[in-house]
Amino acid sequence: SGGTDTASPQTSAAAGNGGLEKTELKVAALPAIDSAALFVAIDQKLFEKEGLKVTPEVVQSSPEAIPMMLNGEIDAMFGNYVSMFQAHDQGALKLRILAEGSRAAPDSLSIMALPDSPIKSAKDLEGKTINVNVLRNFQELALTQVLKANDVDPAKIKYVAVTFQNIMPAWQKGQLDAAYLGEPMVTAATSSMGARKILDPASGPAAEFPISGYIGTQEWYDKHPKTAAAFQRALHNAAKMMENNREVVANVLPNFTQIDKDTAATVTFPYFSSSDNPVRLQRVADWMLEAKWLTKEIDVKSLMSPTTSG
Amino acid sequence: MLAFAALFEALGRAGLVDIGFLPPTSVILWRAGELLVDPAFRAHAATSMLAWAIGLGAAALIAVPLGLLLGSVRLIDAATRAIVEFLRPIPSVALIPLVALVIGTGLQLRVTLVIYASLWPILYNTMYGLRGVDPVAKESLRSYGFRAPAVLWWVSLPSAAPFIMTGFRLATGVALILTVSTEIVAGRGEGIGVFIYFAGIAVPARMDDIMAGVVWVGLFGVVVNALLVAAERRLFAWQHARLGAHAGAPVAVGAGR
Amino acid sequence: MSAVMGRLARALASRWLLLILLVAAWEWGTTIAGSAFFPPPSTIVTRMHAMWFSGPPERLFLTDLAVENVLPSLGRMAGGLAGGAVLGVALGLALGLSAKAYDYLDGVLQFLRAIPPPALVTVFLVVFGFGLRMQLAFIVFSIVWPVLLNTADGARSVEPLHLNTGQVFRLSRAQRISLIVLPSALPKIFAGLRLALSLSLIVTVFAELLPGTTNGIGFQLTVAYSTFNLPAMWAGILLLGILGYVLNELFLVAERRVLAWHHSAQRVEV
Amino acid sequence: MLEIENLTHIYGGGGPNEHHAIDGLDLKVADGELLCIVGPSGCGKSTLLRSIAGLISPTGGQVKVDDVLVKQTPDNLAVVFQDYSRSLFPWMSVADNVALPLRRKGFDRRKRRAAAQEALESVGLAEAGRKYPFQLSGGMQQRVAIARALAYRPTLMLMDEPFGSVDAQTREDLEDLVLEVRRLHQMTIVLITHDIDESVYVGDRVVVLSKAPAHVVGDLNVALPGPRDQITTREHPDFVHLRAEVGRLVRGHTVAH
Amino acid sequence: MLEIENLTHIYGGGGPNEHHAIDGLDLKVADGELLCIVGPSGCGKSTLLRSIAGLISPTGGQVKVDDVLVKQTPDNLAVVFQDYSRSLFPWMSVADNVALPLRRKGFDRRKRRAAAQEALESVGLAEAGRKYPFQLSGGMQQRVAIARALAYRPTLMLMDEPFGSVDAQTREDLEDLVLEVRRLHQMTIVLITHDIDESVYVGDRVVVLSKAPAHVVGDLNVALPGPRDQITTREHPDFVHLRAEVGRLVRGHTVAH
Ligand SMILES: Nc1ncnc2c1ncn2[C@@H]1O[C@H](COP(=O)(O)OP(=O)(O)OP(=O)(O)O)[C@@H](O)[C@H]1O
Ligand SMILES: Nc1ncnc2c1ncn2[C@@H]1O[C@H](COP(=O)(O)OP(=O)(O)OP(=O)(O)O)[C@@H](O)[C@H]1O
Ligand SMILES: [Mg+2]
Ligand SMILES: [Mg+2]
Repeated sequence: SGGTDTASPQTSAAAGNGGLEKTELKVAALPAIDSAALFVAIDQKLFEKEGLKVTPEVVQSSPEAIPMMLNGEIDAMFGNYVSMFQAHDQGALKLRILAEGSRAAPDSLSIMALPDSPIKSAKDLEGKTINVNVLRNFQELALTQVLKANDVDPAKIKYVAVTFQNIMPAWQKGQLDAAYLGEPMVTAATSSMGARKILDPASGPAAEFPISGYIGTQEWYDKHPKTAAAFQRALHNAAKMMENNREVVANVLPNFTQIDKDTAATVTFPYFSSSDNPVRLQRVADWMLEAKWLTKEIDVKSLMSPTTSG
Repeated sequence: MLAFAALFEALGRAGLVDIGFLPPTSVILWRAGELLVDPAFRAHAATSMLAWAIGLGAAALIAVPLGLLLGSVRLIDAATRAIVEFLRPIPSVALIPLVALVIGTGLQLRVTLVIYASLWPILYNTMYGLRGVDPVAKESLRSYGFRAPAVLWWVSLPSAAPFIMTGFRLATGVALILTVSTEIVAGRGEGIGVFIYFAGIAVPARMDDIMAGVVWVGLFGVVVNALLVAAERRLFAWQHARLGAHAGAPVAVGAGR
Repeated sequence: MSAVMGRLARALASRWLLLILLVAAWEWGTTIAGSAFFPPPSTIVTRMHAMWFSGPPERLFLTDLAVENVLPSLGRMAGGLAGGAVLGVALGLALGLSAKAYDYLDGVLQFLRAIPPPALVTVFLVVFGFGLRMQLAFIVFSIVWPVLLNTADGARSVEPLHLNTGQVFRLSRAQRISLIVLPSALPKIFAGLRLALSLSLIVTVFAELLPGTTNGIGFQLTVAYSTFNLPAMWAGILLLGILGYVLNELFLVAERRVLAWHHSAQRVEV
Repeated sequence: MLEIENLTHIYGGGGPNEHHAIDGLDLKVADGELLCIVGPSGCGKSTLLRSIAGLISPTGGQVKVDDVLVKQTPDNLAVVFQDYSRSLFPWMSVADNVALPLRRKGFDRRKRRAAAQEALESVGLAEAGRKYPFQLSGGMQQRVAIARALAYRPTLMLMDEPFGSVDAQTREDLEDLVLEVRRLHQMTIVLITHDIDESVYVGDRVVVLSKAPAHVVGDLNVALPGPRDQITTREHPDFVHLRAEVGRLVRGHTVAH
Repeated sequence: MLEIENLTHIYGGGGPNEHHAIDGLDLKVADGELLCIVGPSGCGKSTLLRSIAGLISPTGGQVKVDDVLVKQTPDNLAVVFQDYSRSLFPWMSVADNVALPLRRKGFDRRKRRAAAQEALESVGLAEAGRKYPFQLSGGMQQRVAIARALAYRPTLMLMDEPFGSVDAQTREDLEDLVLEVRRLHQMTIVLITHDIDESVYVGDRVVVLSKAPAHVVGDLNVALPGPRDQITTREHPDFVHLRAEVGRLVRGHTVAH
């Protein structure tokens, strides 16, 4: 991935705003661990080094941020690819992926059963009810691939949408046979309820599958190419910092999630992408097409920018 | 009220419902007390109240004149009924993205949705209130040469006012629900709904926070209602006195409190 | 013949003209704007037809999707509305008539009335569990208020001389309530019911967003929006609007029959 | 036997519009007696009637019917209210209005209907049963109210200016009807009227009240030969004398302007 | 000049309760005349009055006031309704009730108040101004309705049994008041009454209506020497004669039971 602009962050900062079209950005983020890179970049002054001032806007779901982006309230947003590709496919949004965000790490997602549940293996999930946050989203997409790989018929799973705070009560009351959890709930369910892990939806064919990224509109990107590049660099640099340093992540989590320091120390983080890779992202689009969630093919590479960070 | 609280407490303590998911009253009230002195929560509350007040006020300003118009001019009612009845059942959740796109997501989003939802009770009570006006009273004024608008102002409106007020009291609750619900579904920044939302996504969910927030919303509703009932008693003293005039009829009590 | 045509034309003009004009403006505006979020009505109607009304004639043109989603929604709505209406009238009468009931209940009811149902989803879930029971409880809880408050208002403002008359002739309490209080309060109760009617549609949609729902108009609406299928979302909105209109017209027919005495005595033309 | 002892009624006690309506009124009405009450407008006649009917509780003194203190409405009592049009139920047909009180008597539907129709016929409204009250003229409504009371066959009937809105001929017919009904069914009747001739013609006794606060200023026995009839009775010298006497008493106690 | 030509009114035309109230009625009332209308109960007197006031539109024929066809209520007209208690506004004090129509005359607040107080005094209610209608007795309410019409100083006054609920003395006073006001302010008055003596005493002319559907069956000029007074006029032989004449006409046309 060769960059056209190889100037070091210091140089661009030194050159005033380095010819950036826009220096103050508002970015919508989600109150979830996946958004951490944005907050690390702010916390570690990585945006500042690029001459950017980024203000985060914590929203409750990514679809909600799209109208904000379209009417100019925000410049970019953090959102999951499945939603974004659907929006793009339906013409609600001319998508531009500014930077990759998070990928599923082993054990950061988990299909779990309560200790006394008869479900012991992936095969036992057939005919069972499992929750997802939102129907027809990345959770289903990934699990479908993993189930197929485990010789389970994905069509035999019943998905119900259950909002975050209601998963535990619904599960305990027996209205869910197995729970599809993400962090930090995986850790919490294991330690407090003795829940057993049945299957890792981010394994096998879906290992490391990309969940969310930083999204802008094509129009915005066309007007602000240099800003976009600077924004991407800062995020990639943040991801690099986070790779071997849990501490920087744990520090920022309480700022935008409901995860306190103690929990932050124990949860499994997703992978944060320090470079953009069209190949693995294309997989998501292809799976979606396979599931008929898209009406036509999406050439993901054409929506991405070259990685300019070192 | 106390019995209700006690019942709730007992349910929790008796283990009928899981304490983790539904904390007992004492815990909720304690938490509610703590929140009262928490400046962050007070800021949330202030933001919600602002949206509530603006939305409700605007709704009343729109709905009463509109109700008078639709309630008194049959032609306009007939011409607009299809549209009005078409708009009414559209849920505000479905409108959130559309309104957000057109007018943005800040205070204006909440206010718009509050107006949209709390308009109807005032509008309909105004329209139905007008129908209950004694025709002899209207004719009395008409016979002195007063034309329709004057009759509306001097007879229909005062006569329907108590029922319109009931509509307004209904609207205060609707507006409160809409404010907080919108915040829960799509709120950013501040607001009791935002507070409740974030309490909900904590692991494990902070049910005590949620319920304490709910308690404050509910209490706010109780206070507003009480103030309005007091206002009603002053404004419509004539009605209370008249209805209470023959009190002693065992059935006729409960009036005017 | 021409008189009939004339009448028809006038009815059309007074009742539908404005609507037709607005729809035309809507079509024109959305076509010009070309925003995916605001598809033109023609697109929406096409989508509605494809989704729900392109079924076989022997099933009244309803598609499987319609049978699986629209009918359950209507069922929930009807159930919730009936429950809410009965509860609202009963509580409203109690509150409007009895000082004791008022003292005991009013505080709690005013408290509950202000509570946003979405904040209580977990409570509903814990108490009622997934599914129909929770949804019905949710609908009833939301729509009972207009009926309740208006009934209480109506019960409180019964003409004192009517009550006196009932008392003088020593009617039993039940007779006084059913023969005097209820009929006098009926016009106001109807105002509450009319509010509750469209509210019940709205709340049904809300209830279908609740955890564990797998069908319904609201369910389809949410899925449509979360997958950015905007014409489908608009089709849902439009369907709700049309249902609301139709239900309201039916309601008005009923109201006109039940309140015939009121309308003529008040010299109201409806 | 109706006994009123030292009856006092003060409206709005303590308020700015406090009004002393009745002051230490004593009165006894024997069983089967037809007592007429006359008195200046606003003196407290209707108030007295409401006290007897147990619709208001006196602020002083007591009312006894058959030696039982009146707290609630006594059994077998009927009232024709002065404000007759408001005492009819607008949502019921005229026949249903008349039949309603008969539910108390445990009549079945058919019997109620027959009794209502009979009563309506007796007041000259044979054809009006299926109409609604608002479709009747004032005088017809008043007669419906009378028919309702008659159909009920009370033992004590209170009538507050029951013939005020009907024409002279109908009035005489109704007076005779009341006399007839009283004779047939042995009821005690208290009848308020402003028509002095009427009071003497129908009454066994005429009580004249003073201006407010009301107390008894005259109590005349009407010893006219029975059966009475509109022409001969009114020409009877005692009638002329009594009528002049009542007139003097009333005039002596009217507010002067 | 009030001209009624071939007036016909059918209520609920085509419906099951269709009622033919007035049938081809012709009547002329000269300016400054006081016309009394008598007729059996339910014959159509109030209907006639409502037609004159433009409150209902006749199903046939026409009403003209000063050569202008009545479609809306004519200017400078006042009506005292038979259903007086319903024609008062319960949310206004008695004084405000009386003063309200004067807004049409462009009176300022003070002038309205003074005029209202004066009118209340003239009907013997000097003290009642600050009360509310429900705090008054029936007869007092009726006098408030009269005061309201008098204060307005109309050129055409329509009165529907205006003295039905007051005592004999007050009634005479009010009759004289109406005569006095008519003389001072040159108004045309149409007065409906059931009291035959009254119709002859106050009227310049008495029109007798038939039973429904109403038409004119008698039209008598009352040529009694003026100014009239309660004692001498009523003893005048013409009075006695006229009164018998009207009585005969009324009785001849009442429904027989
Ligand atoms: N709204 C109505 N609908 C149908 N019929 C009506 C209506 N109003 C009045 N009537 C009928 O019209 C007739 C005349 O009524 P109106 O009130 O004019 O009588 P009236 O002469 O004033 O009698 P009264 O002396 O008893 O007041 C009555 O028989 C009555 O039943
Ligand atoms: N609810 C009330 N509050 C205050 N004062 C009242 C109330 N009801 C009646 N009064 C007053 O009590 C007095 C007596 O009223 P009541 O109705 O008994 O008179 P009445 O003798 O029936 O007169 P009328 O012949 O005019 O009907 C009146 O002066 C009236 O103003
Ligand atoms: Mg009275
Ligand atoms: Mg009349």
